[in-house]
Amino acid sequence: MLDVERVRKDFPLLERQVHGRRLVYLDSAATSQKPQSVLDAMTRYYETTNANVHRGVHALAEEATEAYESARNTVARFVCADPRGVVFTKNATEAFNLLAYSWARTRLGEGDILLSTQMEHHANLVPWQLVQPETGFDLRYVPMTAGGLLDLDEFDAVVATGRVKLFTVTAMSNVVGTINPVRELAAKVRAANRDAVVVVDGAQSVPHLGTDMVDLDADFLCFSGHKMLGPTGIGVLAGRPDLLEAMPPFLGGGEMISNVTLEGTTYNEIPYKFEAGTPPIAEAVGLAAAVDYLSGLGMDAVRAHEVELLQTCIPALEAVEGVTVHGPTDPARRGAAVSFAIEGLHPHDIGTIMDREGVAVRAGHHCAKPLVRTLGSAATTRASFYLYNTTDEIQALVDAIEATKNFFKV
Amino acid sequence: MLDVERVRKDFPLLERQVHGRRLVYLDSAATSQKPQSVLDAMTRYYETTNANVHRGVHALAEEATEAYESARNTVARFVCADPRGVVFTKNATEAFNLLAYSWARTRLGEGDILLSTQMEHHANLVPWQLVQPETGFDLRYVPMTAGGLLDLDEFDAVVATGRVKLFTVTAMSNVVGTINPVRELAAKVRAANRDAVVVVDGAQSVPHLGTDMVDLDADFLCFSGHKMLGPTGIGVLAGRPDLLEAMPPFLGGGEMISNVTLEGTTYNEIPYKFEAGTPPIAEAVGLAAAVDYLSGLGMDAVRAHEVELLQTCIPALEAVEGVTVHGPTDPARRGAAVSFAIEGLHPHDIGTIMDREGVAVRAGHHCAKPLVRTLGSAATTRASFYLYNTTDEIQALVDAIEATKNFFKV
Amino acid sequence: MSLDDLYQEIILDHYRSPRNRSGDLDPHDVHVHHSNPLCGDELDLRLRVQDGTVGAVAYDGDGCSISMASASAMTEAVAGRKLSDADDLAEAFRLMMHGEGVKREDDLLDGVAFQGVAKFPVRVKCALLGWMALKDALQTYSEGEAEHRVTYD
Amino acid sequence: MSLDDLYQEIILDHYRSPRNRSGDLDPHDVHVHHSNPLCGDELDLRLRVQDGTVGAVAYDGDGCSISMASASAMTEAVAGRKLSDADDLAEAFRLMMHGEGVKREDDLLDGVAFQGVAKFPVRVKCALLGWMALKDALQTYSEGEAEHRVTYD
Ligand SMILES: Cc1ncc(COP(=O)(O)O)c(C=O)c1O
Ligand SMILES: Cc1ncc(COP(=O)(O)O)c(C=O)c1O
Repeated sequence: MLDVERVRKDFPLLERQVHGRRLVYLDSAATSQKPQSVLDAMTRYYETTNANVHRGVHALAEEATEAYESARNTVARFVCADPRGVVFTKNATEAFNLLAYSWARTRLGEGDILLSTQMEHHANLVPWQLVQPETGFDLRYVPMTAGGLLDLDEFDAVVATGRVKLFTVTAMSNVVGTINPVRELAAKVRAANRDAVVVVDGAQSVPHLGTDMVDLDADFLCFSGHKMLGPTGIGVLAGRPDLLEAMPPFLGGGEMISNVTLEGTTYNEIPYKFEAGTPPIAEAVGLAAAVDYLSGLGMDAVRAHEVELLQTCIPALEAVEGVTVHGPTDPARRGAAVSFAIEGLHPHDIGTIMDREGVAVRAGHHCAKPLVRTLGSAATTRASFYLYNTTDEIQALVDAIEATKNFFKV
Repeated sequence: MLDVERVRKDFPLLERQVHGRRLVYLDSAATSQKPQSVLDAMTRYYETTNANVHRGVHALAEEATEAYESARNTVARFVCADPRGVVFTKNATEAFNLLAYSWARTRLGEGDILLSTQMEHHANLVPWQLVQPETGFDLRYVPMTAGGLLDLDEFDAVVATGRVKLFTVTAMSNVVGTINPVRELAAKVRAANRDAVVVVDGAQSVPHLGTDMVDLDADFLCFSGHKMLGPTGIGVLAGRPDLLEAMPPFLGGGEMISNVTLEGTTYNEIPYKFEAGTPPIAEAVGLAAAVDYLSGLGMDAVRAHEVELLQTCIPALEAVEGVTVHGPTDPARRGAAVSFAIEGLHPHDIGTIMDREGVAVRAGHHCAKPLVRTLGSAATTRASFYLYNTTDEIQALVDAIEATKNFFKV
Repeated sequence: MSLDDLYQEIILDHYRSPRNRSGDLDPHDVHVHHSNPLCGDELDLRLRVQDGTVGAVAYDGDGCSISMASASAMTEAVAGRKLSDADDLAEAFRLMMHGEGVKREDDLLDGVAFQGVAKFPVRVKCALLGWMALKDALQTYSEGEAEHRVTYD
Repeated sequence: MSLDDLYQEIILDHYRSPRNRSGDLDPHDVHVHHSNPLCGDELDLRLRVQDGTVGAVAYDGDGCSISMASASAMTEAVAGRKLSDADDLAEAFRLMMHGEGVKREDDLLDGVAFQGVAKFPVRVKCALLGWMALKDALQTYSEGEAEHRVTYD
């Protein structure tokens, strides 16, 4: 079991006060806090090793390259990917755009279906919409039920056409917490079309749930460093090397080339072909330290801790009059991003009052407007938990909800 | 005048030993070292403020947004840009790709000329090459003379066609140091075609030379944080707001949208339209601290220090038998990236031996193969200086060259 | 700044007992729909023009207390005013929200209570929603149109 | 690791006094051009086949001392060998450069001196250039071709 009090000591920011109260940080689905070891790893990198990677013959450049490539190996192991298929991007969003521009734009045409879902983050919607007009593929979405689950009948119906060439789905919703049955969905998609490619949005699942590309049967997995205890400025596209090799480059520049003449250019091997320009070196070092921290605790322990929090949190919220929790209520079927509504109150007002109580929650559409609209509103209030949150903090959340209701006299 | 011994104390890495010797870091054109204040600003951000920006109603989210937007203002002021036109990217390379995909791909066609130069870094060559086949514009290059200057006759000849719609040029070469007369070139391009757009590669000039977009008469300016005392993982596209407003988005995802439905999406205002996904928040804070550090010293003092170094360095190198310095020899016409050749020795061997002497130089094509080929070789050795380098280090460089010659008995 | 700066009693009162809130206004000369997708605020504003003045005005919508209360207070402040005067008042409100001083304090009526919102930058847009819809409705009417939709970033 | 591991006297000797270095080989059966753009190394290798053996071999190029010396040592080690045996020797050299032990030490002749390069990861590619060109030349010949160009990342 995870010793949450010990864990908390590793996170300097959690000592902060907000409006004269101890901070209760319930916004980890937006971005996580960072343990000291991650900050130290980056500072140490800058203080002792900093140099540009690759091509350098001097000692610092060699050490920096070694640190960067070893970070790649660490991240690859964490999600069971081939290191040659691990491309460092600036965030999860860039990873989806890389796939949209380099895969979808060149592989899809009229008659092909790109199947996404109504549960997706904008990062897994807008890139496909951007390239769709150029290629004319059919962009379809699996609807979400009011209960926050994918509508599997609709999914089956679209898959049965045999025209789904790319299926993309989040492993865990950032709004309603739903854990999707990715492996089964992937199997169905492949059964209907052997050449279909399966993309998984791991932005929420990689931080919170042991996520194994092989287990999920994913061809591509996209996630962000900053949501998994790592720094901003880095994301990951993990993919099957053979698919990446066959894809044209996306961004052009240094590092990604093999030879440049004024007439034309040949490209480097993967993953370098997709890493144009100076990469996020210190950020990769920080992300590797974050992975080491998570691995040290064990992803099973992290998940068990969150399930325990959910077992307390969901009944506690539902016990408050006027509160409705969105999405699955069974902790086994969901992650720790918990959206809820309070009758008669708008999320913006809730967020503001809670902030005064020291409780940081998020109010809005959480970059998933189609999903939120399905819930029948334009915004939700979301409390999202991580390994450093405690059961006491659930009580603080409930108290803050009561305080909000009192304030507005509802 | 810059007090270089005081400056050095601010850079923890400079105390490092390499192979038992004090490090002489002469690779700042690849990436610069970082002052303590930049590292502290980022650590402080993570320890006290870290949250995702925009949309948040809680205190941390507001403070993080404020820190991020105030970094944008700081950077904008540094290069005289309108903050609304300052887009944070992952590096300079992404800034060029944004222009290639969003401007060149949608604005240029058959008959139009995109004029670059043979002096450019791959970041200012490959992106244009990548989008050229889709659009069919004419990609031309201003040749470079053996002396490391742009061939202005050729430039005039191409410009005289009136067909140059985009002209892109580096303000300062990363290989031969040449400072290009950007303002005059821009004037000629505009005189021949009022609607032409001028792009400036500021990756080397912004760190080393006061760089003012208005003064240069640039429509767009691209540069990287890591070469100007800032962190990896951040770059800047500074551009004219009216041009950016008229451009279609490049990367799609969160933050850059105004409204998303499953049928389509409307986009946010600039600069947010071009910042998809969670931005490099801590990196922006670090970059602003770097700008503050540089502004504190004054860019005039930084430049004066480098001119002083060049006044010693170039004659000292030329005095060594067998050594040829590439590019302009007049310090007033060049920056502090100094490429040279040693007769009979290959840059790779030079770099390796120098490293053993504690002197970190770069050997290779410096991501500028067309330029290096013009110098008549496939690689050069480059010593590049910055504000923390001393005249003693020039002596160390010369000694290391002698040691290399002795080693190989040439 | 304290929560009471933001949620003054007058504001909560407009939120709980909205004035001129209605899903229709019969007849009306212009109807605008404004939304603030970031917060999920949606607002419909309908205006009847009589002899160059705001003859009647009604709003409806879905949004936070600040946005709905501000729209409610706005309808009281502009009713009966000359169109150009109403527009000028909206500008006074906008400047106040951007911390640039309070002009026409008496004319703003309960609108003055929103002064404290200026200290909460993320809520400024909420308070402005109704007033910006008004400005847009006046502009739309002046161009001879009857309908307009606006989405803020 | 010391510089002497990298630049053994034998290596410097091959660099200063190259063996079988020539811009042509008349006649030859196969010619390959390999380059290592990162370092700027360029290598031409020409091979004449006689009775299934390496009848003659010549290299030329532009590159660092390690790449040129290694190519020089390679030509001596493979001259006269059966083609399949030369290929096997190249494989032994490749494994040695990746730190996987030294096989066929006697057959590698001066090639053994490059063992120390394995400790300098950025220089391994330099030492391999000539041997990889040889492997490619053998492969190209076996496919009935006479020319091939390869560029490494
Ligand atoms: C002149 C020039 N332009 C562009 C770049 C690309 O910068 P980055 O690798 O940070 O994208 C560099 C850096 O090497 C450079 O020197
Ligand atoms: C499910 C999901 N996908 C994608 C993203 C995008 O991540 P980023 O903003 O780091 O690119 C997020 C983060 O908000 C997310 O929650």
